[in-house]
Amino acid sequence: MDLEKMTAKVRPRKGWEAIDLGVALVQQHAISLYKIWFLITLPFFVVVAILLFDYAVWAYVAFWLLKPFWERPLLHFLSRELFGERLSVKECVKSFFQLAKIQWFPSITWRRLSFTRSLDLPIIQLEGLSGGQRSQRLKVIHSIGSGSAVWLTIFFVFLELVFYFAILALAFLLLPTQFSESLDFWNWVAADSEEPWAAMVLNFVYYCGVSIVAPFFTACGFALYINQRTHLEAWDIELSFKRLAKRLNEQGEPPLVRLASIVCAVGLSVMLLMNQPVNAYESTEQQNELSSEQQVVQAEIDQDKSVPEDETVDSYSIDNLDHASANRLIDEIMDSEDFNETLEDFRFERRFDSDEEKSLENSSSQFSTWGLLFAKFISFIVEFALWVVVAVVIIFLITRYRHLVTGLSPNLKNKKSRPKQLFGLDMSSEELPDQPWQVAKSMIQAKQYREAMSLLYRASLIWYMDNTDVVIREGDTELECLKKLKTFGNQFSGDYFSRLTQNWRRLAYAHQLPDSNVLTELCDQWPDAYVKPMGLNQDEEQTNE
Amino acid sequence: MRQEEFEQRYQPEWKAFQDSIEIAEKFSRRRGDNQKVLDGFAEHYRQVCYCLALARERQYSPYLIQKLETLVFRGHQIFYQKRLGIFKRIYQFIVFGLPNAVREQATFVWIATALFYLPGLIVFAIVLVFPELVYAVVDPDMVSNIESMYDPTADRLGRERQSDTDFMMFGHYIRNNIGIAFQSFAGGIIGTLGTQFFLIYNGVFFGAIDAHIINIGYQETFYGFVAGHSSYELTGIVLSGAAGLQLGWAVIAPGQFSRKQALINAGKRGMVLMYGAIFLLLIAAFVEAFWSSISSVPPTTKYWVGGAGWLIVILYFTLLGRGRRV
Amino acid sequence: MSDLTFDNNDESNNVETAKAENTGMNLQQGTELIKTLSENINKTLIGQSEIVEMALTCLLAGGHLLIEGVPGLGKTLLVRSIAKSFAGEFSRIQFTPDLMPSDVTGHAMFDPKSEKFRIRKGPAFTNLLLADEINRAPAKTQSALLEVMQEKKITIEGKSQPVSSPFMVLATQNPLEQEGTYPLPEAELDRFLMNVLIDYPAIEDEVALVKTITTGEIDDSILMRELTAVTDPDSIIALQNLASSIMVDDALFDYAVRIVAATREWSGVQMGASPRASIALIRAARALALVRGSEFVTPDEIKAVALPVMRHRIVLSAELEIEGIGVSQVIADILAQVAAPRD
Amino acid sequence: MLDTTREVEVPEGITLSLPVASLVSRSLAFLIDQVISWLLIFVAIQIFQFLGRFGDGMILISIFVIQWFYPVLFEVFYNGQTLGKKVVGVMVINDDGTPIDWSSSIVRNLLRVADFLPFFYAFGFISMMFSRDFKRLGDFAAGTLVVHKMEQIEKDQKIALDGLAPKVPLTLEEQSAIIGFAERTSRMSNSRVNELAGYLGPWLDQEKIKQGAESSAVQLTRIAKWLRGHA
Repeated sequence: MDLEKMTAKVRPRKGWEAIDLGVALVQQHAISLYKIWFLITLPFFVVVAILLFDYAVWAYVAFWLLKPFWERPLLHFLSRELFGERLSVKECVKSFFQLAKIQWFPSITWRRLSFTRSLDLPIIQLEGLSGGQRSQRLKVIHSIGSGSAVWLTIFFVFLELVFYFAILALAFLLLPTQFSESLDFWNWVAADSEEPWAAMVLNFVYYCGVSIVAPFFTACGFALYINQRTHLEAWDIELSFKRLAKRLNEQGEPPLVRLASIVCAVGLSVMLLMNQPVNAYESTEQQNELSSEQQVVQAEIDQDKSVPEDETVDSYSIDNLDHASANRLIDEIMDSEDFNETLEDFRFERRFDSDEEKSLENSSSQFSTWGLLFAKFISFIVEFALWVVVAVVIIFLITRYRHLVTGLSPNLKNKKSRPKQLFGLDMSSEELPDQPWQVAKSMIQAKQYREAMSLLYRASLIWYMDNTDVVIREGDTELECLKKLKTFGNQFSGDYFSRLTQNWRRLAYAHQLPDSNVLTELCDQWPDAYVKPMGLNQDEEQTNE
Repeated sequence: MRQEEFEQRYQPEWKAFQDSIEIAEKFSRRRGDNQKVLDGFAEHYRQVCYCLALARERQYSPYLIQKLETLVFRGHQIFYQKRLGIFKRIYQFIVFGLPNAVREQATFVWIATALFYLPGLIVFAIVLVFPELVYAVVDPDMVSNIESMYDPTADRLGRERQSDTDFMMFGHYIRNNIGIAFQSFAGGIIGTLGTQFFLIYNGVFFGAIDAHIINIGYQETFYGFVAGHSSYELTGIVLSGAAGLQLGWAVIAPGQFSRKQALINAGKRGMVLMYGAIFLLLIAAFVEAFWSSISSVPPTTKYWVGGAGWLIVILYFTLLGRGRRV
Repeated sequence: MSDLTFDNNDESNNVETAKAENTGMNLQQGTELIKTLSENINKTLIGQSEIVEMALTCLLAGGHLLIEGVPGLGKTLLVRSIAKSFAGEFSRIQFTPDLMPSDVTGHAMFDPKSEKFRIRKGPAFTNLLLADEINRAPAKTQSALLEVMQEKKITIEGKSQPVSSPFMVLATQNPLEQEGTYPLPEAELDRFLMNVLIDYPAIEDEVALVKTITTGEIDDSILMRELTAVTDPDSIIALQNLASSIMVDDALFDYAVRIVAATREWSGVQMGASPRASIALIRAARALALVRGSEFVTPDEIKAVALPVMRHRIVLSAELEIEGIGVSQVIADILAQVAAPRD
Repeated sequence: MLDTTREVEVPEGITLSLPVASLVSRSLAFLIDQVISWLLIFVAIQIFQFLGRFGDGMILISIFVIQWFYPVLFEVFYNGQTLGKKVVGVMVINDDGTPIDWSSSIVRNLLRVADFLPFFYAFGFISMMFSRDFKRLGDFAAGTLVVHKMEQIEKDQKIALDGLAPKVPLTLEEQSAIIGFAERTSRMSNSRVNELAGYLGPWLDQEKIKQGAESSAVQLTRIAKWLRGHA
């Protein structure tokens, strides 16, 4: 066994992930695997079918019973492939009889029904142990989680069944309609040994189903086995260590650790670090080294010894399906709702209208009266609510899309014209002094320039708001106010406001004070601009928005 | 930098990132949480990616790398999540997504329409002329079943149905019809064959039944019942058929894409139509259960409502959403 | 917009000019330079003066620009004109689904002669980078570009190299979210300072454009040839420094923050702008003030840049989008209702 | 090297290798989900059955919703995991590693119908068995992937030894192997541990090994400790 030749990535995988590698393995070698499988099983199937033509059930049983043998060449191929050794299909087929001899009797008797068959096969076939060693080995491998293996077996048995019925259903779907209608297909399918050829066809269908699944079953079991050993023996670590050793060797690297390292007083040995040494495994150490590599065909010598007698054959395997139970199963499936649904619901029809209503009506008689009343009440409310929803939706649609009909664009701007009393500043005219320019002037003398300008500016704005219909919104900036307002009043007030705004902006945002004479001028001119004259020309009010 | 220093230096950021991931991964989260997650998420995410790249480059221990890898993966899952709310998308979809999609994929919609209506019309005409041929198409049991359903003399339709019965039928129609639409869509994956089968089969079925109803003179009850929801239901079928055809066509003629990619693209486009089909069939189920079943409404009104339904459907698909972004 | 600036230009003479640190350029020189620049650019781009103004603003603010609009409206021309005007380098990347990150940033190549790796610089090593149809490239390529935008340097084979300075990315985005586009993650859009829509020019401008092209001129390339470099990259950097020294009153910081906060509480806005948007607002407003030749920022500049700065940073709720109320409408409403500072 | 991971390069230039889940684990998850939906339907029936026809309607609606949307809702809102997937530890993502969205999830779940044909997911099984990344038809159409969820690993167990610095720079894989060795000694037999450590014996401190003061395994464990950065 040369780990370095591994063709798959070995790492300890968790739980179900281990099985994935098996599927990937089959995908990679699908053609070879299926070739091997069919080269071995098809002749057998044909021979048995001819020999036991009148006893189809027995042909079936024979094939089913010998399944462990069919899987061995597949495993043989896979195990070699994993370590980089490619076997030809021919070689694998040739090795069939040799492989079949290993532990042949237990394999087709009590182990046949083992739920961990797929996981056990690699141990039996590849490790070639005997007697007690083998059973110990099985225990060790099972210890980490034969749960996956059990589920694997159940799953694949189920999968075989699925394919069995799937092939039948597919055949049914592909048959011409007249034929399938005239023929009671499921009776035909379920026909047991009365019609030997029909039974044999069914056997063949079963064979096809098994054929699809078998390589996967084998490979997944093998993958589980590999994963268990990776966990137990740290294959991945061995691999890396070997590579590291090789690298250090080649490069003539200095030792990995300082030679003169401080003597460590740690009295601990690795033993202390290890909580539970796996003793069971220890004894088999040596053989393992031989195991896969040498393909242990010689181990067949101890095959038949030491067969534990205590195991019993249970009837738990679904593999045991005979035709009678198949019939039952078919009936059940036929009756199940899901099945009916897929076949019957292929059309839009309302024949349920009458039937179902009636039947449901009957069944409803068992309900207590108050419950019924309550339900009626609720359903009335819910229906009412649904109608209300419909009405609301319709009204909404009409209002929303009336512009489609009337050709008008939706008037969404209505809501935006809002009263002007809101302002960033205190803007009510009551709070303003009667003669703002005088107050401003005195503020300038008190060197409160900013306040003075602010007062003048506010006073102007309020004048405009009191005397014009212009809407000034909260978000308007000084320039926007100016743009809106300068056409009101006369030429002079427009000019004045524009000068005021410029100076105010510079003061507010650039902290630049205008010349003091400019300031006084602005104060002096305020009454000229607003108080004195100017009957506001109402005709000019065309501007606002 | 030693790994320890590295860890110590970035640990708080990783922790913060992990915290915001955990908020985001929570099943139910409030609006405020979203903003909280989003703030600085991009920076944190990049930071962790950067740390991972560094850790790999410097060959820090596998534990650290795996930890960061997991963080990056989880962060990636959240970072590239589409945050558009579902209600917004439904709303957008109805108002302009669907009509635009239908117009974009007009070819398939028209083919589906033809597959559905043409055989139906032909069979309709044939059965009108040769009434007995209805049994060649429809199972005799079903014919008699339908006859009894729409028999004007039967009292079943004469009596007012109760709300709770309506409700039961509502549930039934939803489950039945939409389930069938799903199957019709999925059937397209075998080279449009499944979809073609559904469309033609249903078309023929409807055609035969219609003609038969006329032959035996039950028009009033039948059309009175059917008129209201026909527009939504039939259009729903056609849309699901168009989606299925598109899916199958991608398998047959993938064009310049790989077959797989073509299938993915067709699936995405087809889904838009499928949403539409579901939407229409929901309306149909509502109308059928709660409106069509009211027998006190005179047939003329029902015809008008039915006609209006067709008008709405046609206008909806021709007018709405033009010039909008999809 | 231009009519709002009437009072700035005529008075800039008697203002004491703001001087940027470390540069010899004062406001007056800067303003003149910008004026020459924009006139120069407007020679080729007729009727797009607003876009030009925004592009310049973005350049001076040191940000990146996201342009949306139907193809064929002179986006390439815009970038080339700007680049040529300051004698900067220019490159253009057409984003396609198969574009790889290294196609943007560059990669290391083995040189057999010297037996060394040579860094082959990608198109991102430039002054002005036009990233066309950025949303057509897969996320990882976008991400490479976004990285460059943020870091202003590119790491190849472990060596990080600064891109040229000034550096600006102008990315265009398909307005239609078609099949096969990869929308930029919302959190990444923050990296663009501004998002402008480029639209068809007004009719009279279009007429002028057609006239220019048909009378004697034949195509864009000739328009381009007429362009001359009016300045150099260093002056652009000086202008950027100048822009960052433009004065902003505290009330305006407050104003910017209030605007951004309002987007988060606005009904109909599903996701408001992040706090970083207010920083972007101030940055862009400073640059715009400079472009307009003012030495200080007023609320008007903030208002003017609010739409491009916030357009890509907020997500509207369904109702509004269906009603056809776009982001611009919502931002306009917000601006109208957030009180401007005016005390 | 054959492996069951899929490399996804995220936009930030990082490559993640995601372990793809094959049919066996997916079927188990499906089975659990199926049982849960049956339970939900059962509960719905219990709740609504006393409400007469209204209840019948509600039952039909809830069956419809559970049948078609139970997986979709969970996949979209619960990080790509239905309850069954959560138990098994798998999740659905888009092919490019991004989280699954509405349309992908709906497509992949609607196309269950196609996977179901001709009998109980036979097409789906065939597809999962023979396609790269173990996809069923719905996954192909939706462009999705089922992967084993990456778990946030907990702090590793402590090693009660002093760290020992390796003199030779080690590659990531080698570090990983040494640390893995230290962690897994407890699950291996003694002889196996010594055998493994023996491969590196020549490069360790020979003197101590000879003196019996420190076996190669202990030395390697100390190196592991150092590598983890807890020196």
